[in-house]
Amino acid sequence: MVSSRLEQLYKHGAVIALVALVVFGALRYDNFLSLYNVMSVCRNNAMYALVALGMCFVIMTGGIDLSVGAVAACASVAAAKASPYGLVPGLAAGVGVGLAAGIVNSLLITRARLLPFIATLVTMLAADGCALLLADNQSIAVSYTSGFIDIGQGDVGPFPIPAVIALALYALGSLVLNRTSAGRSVLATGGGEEASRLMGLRPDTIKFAVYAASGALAGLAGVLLAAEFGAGQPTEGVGWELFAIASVVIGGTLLSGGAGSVFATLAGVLLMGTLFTVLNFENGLGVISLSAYWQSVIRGLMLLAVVVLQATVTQRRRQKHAT
Amino acid sequence: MGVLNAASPAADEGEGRARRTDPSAPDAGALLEIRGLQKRYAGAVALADARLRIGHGEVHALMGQNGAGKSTLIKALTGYIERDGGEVRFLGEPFEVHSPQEAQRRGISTIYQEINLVPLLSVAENICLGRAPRRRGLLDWRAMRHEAKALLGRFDIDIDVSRPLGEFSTAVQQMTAIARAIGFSSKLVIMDEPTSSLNDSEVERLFTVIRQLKADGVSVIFVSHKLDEVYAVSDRITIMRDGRWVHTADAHALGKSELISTMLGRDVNEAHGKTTAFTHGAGGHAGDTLLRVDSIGADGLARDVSFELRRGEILGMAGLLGSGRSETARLVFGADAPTRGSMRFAGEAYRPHAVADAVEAGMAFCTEDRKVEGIFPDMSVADNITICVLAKTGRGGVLDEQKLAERAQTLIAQLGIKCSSPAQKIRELSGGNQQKVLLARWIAMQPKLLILDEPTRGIDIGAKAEIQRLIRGLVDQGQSVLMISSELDELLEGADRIVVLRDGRSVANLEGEHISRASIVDAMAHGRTASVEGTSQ
Amino acid sequence: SLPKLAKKDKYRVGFAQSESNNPWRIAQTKSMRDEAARLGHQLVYTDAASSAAKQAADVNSMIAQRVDLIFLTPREDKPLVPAVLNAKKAGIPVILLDRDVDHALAKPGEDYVTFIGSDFVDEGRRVAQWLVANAGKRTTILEIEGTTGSTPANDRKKGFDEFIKQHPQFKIVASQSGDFSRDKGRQTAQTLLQAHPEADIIYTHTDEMTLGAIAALEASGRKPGKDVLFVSIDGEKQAVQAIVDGKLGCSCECSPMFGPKAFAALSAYAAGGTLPPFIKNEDRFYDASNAKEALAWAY
Amino acid sequence: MMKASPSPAPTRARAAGGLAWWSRHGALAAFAVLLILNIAITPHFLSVQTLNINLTQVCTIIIVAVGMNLVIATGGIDLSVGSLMAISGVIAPMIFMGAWAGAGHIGIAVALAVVAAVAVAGLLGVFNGWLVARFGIQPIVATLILFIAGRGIAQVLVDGNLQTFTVPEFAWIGQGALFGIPTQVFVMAAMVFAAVWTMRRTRFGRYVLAVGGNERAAVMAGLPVRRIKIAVYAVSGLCAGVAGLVVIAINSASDSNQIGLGNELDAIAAVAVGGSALTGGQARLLGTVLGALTIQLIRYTLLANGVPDAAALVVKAAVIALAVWLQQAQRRT
Ligand SMILES: Nc1ncnc2c1ncn2[C@@H]1O[C@H](COP(=O)(O)OP(=O)(O)OP(=O)(O)O)[C@@H](O)[C@H]1O
Ligand SMILES: Nc1ncnc2c1ncn2[C@@H]1O[C@H](COP(=O)(O)OP(=O)(O)OP(=O)(O)O)[C@@H](O)[C@H]1O
Ligand SMILES: [Mg+2]
Ligand SMILES: [Mg+2]
Repeated sequence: MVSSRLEQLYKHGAVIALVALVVFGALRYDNFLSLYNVMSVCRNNAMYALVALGMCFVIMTGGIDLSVGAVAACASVAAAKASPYGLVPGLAAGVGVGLAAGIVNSLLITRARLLPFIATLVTMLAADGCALLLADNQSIAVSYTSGFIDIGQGDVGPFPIPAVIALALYALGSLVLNRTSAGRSVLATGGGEEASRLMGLRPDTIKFAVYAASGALAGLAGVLLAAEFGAGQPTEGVGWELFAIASVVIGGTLLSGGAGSVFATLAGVLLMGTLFTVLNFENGLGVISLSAYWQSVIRGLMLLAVVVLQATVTQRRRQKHAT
Repeated sequence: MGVLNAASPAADEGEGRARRTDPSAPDAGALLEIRGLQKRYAGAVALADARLRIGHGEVHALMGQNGAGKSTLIKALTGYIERDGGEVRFLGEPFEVHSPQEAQRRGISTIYQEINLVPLLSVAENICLGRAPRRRGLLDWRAMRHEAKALLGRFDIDIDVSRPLGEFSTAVQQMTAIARAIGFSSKLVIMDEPTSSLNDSEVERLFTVIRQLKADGVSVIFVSHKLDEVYAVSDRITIMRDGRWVHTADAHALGKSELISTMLGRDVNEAHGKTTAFTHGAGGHAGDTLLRVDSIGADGLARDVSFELRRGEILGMAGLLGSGRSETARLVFGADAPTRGSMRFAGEAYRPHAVADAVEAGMAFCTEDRKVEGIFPDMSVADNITICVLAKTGRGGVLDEQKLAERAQTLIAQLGIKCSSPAQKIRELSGGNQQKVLLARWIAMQPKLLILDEPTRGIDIGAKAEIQRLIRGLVDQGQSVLMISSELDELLEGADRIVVLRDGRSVANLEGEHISRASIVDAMAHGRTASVEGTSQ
Repeated sequence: SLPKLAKKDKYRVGFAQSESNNPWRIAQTKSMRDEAARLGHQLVYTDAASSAAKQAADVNSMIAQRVDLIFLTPREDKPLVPAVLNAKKAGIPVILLDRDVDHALAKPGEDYVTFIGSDFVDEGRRVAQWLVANAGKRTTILEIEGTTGSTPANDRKKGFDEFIKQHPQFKIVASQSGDFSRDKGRQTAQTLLQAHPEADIIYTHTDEMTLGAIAALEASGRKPGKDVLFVSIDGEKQAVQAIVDGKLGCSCECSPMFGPKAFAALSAYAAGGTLPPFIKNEDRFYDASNAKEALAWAY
Repeated sequence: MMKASPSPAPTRARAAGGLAWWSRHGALAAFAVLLILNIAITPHFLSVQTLNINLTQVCTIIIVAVGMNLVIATGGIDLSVGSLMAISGVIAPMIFMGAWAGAGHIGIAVALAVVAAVAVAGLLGVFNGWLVARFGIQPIVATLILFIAGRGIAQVLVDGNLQTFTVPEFAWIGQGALFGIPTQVFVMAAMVFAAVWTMRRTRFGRYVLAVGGNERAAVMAGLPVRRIKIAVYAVSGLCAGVAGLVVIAINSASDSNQIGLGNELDAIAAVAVGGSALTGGQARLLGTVLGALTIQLIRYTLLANGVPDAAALVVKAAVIALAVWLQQAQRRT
């Protein structure tokens, strides 16, 4: 059946596109597949991957989290301030700040009953302000001697620690989603909140958990940001939320909630990251020199292509099983 | 349907009154006792003084007109909404829960009135979520699928339980909800109109299951507007009116007409022994062909359907669950695109690309799922009624508000819609009244052809009669109706002609004296008619 | 010790720009491109769109591409340090333009070749000096800052505020962000002027915001240069014109024309010379005395 | 994403009388409190000039929010408005300063520029609507595309360069005044009035609410759902186009990097504070105007009283949350 093949293609669309892009890069550019480049792409994208992982769960409940970027920035400042006391305090400070912000989101959404869009928009503004206040408008240097930076700059064998952390958390996320009732409840909540309440599930608890988790992951991303770049940066993190949303969507997770895949989201993140690298290498060839302006046009076009494909497939599916 | 007819109805009225019991008297042996339950909404008092007593292993029917407060009682009991007052004791202890989950934990599982499951999740998950089997802390998918299959098997349903629930028909979804509820080992199972989207044989299977539950000592509260079903399965009946308890009696001791008049609060004349209020049209006054459908079909359920519909007649469409009736209606109405066949409407070739084309041509379609495809929940009753005629009133897109208001008023009065004012939000109306609003919407359009998919689903006896009279009235004015119904009586007594679908194909077109219970059932089940040669194509 | 740069005719050099969302950055990029083209070098250009993290990633991809040398305009002084050190490890020399990195973490002449640029703190100070000398009887200052948290905003504020503090007759009555943009600058000026009508001096961190602020004052029916004295930084052409028109008091140039100096440093380094750790871009200073001639060369 | 229904779950029947009043007039109350606060603490607050400043500063947000409100009423959202403002703001000067300027009368060139710029923004709105209606793409994603690419297009058109101009005929839109009231305020008022009238008195208005209330029901009722959706995004695009022109007219400069930056969030916040549910089915346009004024007044208050930017963000967040929460408390009772 044509449509089911198309469906398969789309299910693994992000993966296929990623492989295609990598092959293209490897053939066209020298050093594209060099260990250095691959590892640095992995290291650089680890923090985006973490944010996207949280976003993926949030979106599966039918919600959205606009605050992740600002929260990560705020967490990076907190982590930097705590870094002289060592790795664990730094980690705890960053993740703690993220978790706290996530819980604020959770409370605004499940108790004050604000819509996720507004609740997290508000948290985004507040976290942005708090980051600047906490950092006194400066970037905050981390301690290079306490072992804190290893979490961002260290390696396990050839593998960058941030990438290892991200991969481990993705594996955990996939396990939770597919093999625990909490994970299935996330999908149920997204598929129909009232229905899942009537089914005796606890959508509010689930939502509380996913926003808290998203906050904590953003906090961890902030820790990596601080450790990787040696500074807590209150002004970084702008637009991360949109990057994450785009990755999740490219990974095929329905924005309306109720369905999604964790590893496809990772593929989405890597696809976006690799695209940036390819554009950089293309500029390096010297044939054309794309300005940042063209890069945003290209990113927009790629998103367009992916979602139109996605939509065509879902529409076909819907037509097939019209209720 | 054997079940329905075998049910013992009519006992003597006097006897019924003698057996009348008042649940407000304390009873130590009761499983559930509700006294003085109250619930107020901003606009209305939904429950004023609801009472109910359920014994162990009892099947208890809860009856009342649309808006009587049955669903509200159930929601307040199970913690879906907070109650304003009253006392509930379950297993002799005070029962105060704040969420359906809590109620479930304490032994009450509920199927709420509108199907409430998650369409994107698999059938298996919908059945098992919340108590899913685990191995080493992780979900055991195989055991889960197995359990779901077993539960559905009790209803003779054999489907791929790993497919998303949304891919299946309303009936399968309803069965899934029931399977989920009985899957919890509860002491009390509450079913709010579980049969409204099931056909007779499905209902029969459900009743078998209910009887099994009863044998296991589980009590069941059962809400239905269909008297035969109520008599077939329930031990006792409680009747509510305007949010109050009015009567409880043993089923076999309560006469049908007493039941009805207690429910409606007035005497009804059931003299002619009919179950519906349809009167046959003058017969033969039907005119020329309005709609001609030739072998239409699509990828889905409807595969090869042909029929003819004349001006000024009611064409009934019968068929088993999943026989493709709703899909056929959607094809005719342009909601889905047919991949084969052709249609003619009002003398012209008719090929709708969208619903708007069908509406333009003069068709209206009242769907079977009012919540999802019918109402605009946050709009007023009046706006819900007039939304389809806006294009015909006013000029250049500007509304003629006075005319619209009058129109809405008239229809509200005509259909006896129970609302505090035309400006009340439709979401605040009871299910049956919402259904009436939808009918009003389509009637307001004065379509040439009105397609009704289960038009009286979830509607109480009084209102049902009104609606059936109304439908006949339309036809008498020369409009045509295509009526899909799972209630054979409704078809038998209401339709001028009947087309029977089986497996997506029209297998019989019955007319005149060929219409009989036996011939329809035969065609539905076997694709042929026993008594006469079907005119199937 | 620093990586060496072989002597060649044509180099493949990276230029990791931090953003290009304002006229100054665009002029800087153009200057670099023009000079590279003039000398026949290949410029590998990336744009970090205002993100230090992306800029670091850009540097890493240049390292992967094995460019000969990297020009970097670090968006922030600390977060780009790891990228600079990575380049050193990979044997690629780095020259910093326009902003320096934190010397506690990376040292010129050791971790990177040199830093070519202006001193933002000094720019603020020079404007303050001019103001003290030319303010006349005016004393009440509104300050319109750049984007909160950005290095130039912090430094220009620091230089100006510290100098003004030594002259107690002056008072900064309000200091708020105008986000480096003309529109926001205008809105901030409007509001501050309304809340502090007694203010007679406005100091803004960039010319773009100054032009907005001047428009705000004019809209309220007052005369720039007469009722309120404006002082600013950047020295872009429109601002110089405003000086000529008498609307703007002074503007300290912050030249974006890095191309010639940057590539000169590259040749000198390839030739084996040791470069000073800081090559200062001499910023001109425009006021009524020289604005007319300056129109010819202002960018 | 916007579908999480405001859950009816725990209906607390007796909302305290005081709270009920506050919530019914949430935005109004917040606005009144801010006014009184300002009169008390902000120097030189009570003056016509203050009014003018606030009106001009809030103009573009209100114009954008009007279109946004219609989109939100259908259950959608439009993230692209800021980028569309940039495109419109970049195209207009290209026309009246570019090739067509010399051709004849400057007035004609300006008129052409205004029409073309707004039309392009409207067409891009149609594109958004097409993605949403034809492919059923979630509005937030569909408009994210132009949010990202749109500003890029604006920048590419002028290679990121600033365009400055001295064209009084055009600047009049942003700098002129009629009877002492800024021209742009009239533009804004006209657009608000037109939208209010449309939503109250026309078929289109009802259809918009119906589509937002229950889309599938709207389809089955034979409403032209696709066309309605395309129309609201087009309107939103047109509004953004007008707003873009107002911004560049005020500044006599067009900066592709800055025009409309972040305005989508302000507009959405204004709609939410104004009491329209983001889930669709409602369009409280006057509430939206009040919401925008409230947000503007917060900004003015903080700025005029010297609250540092960082702290201002936190306060702004808190006030928005409070105002929306109050509105929602009402909907729950
Ligand atoms: N959310 C609500 N807001 C206001 N009134 C409500 C609300 N829900 C129900 N009501 C009112 O409460 C009354 C009882 O409704 P309920 O749904 O319990 O009736 P029912 O007996 O189940 O009717 P049906 O047979 O039609 O399902 C009705 O008059 C209805 O209008
Ligand atoms: N007993 C059953 N076992 C498995 N699948 C069933 C069963 N009954 C129905 N189905 C499924 O239900 C769907 C029927 O859809 P449809 O709504 O078109 O039928 P219908 O004739 O309109 O019936 P109704 O509207 O009364 O539910 C099909 O997908 C069919 O596979
Ligand atoms: Mg009910
Ligand atoms: Mg059906």
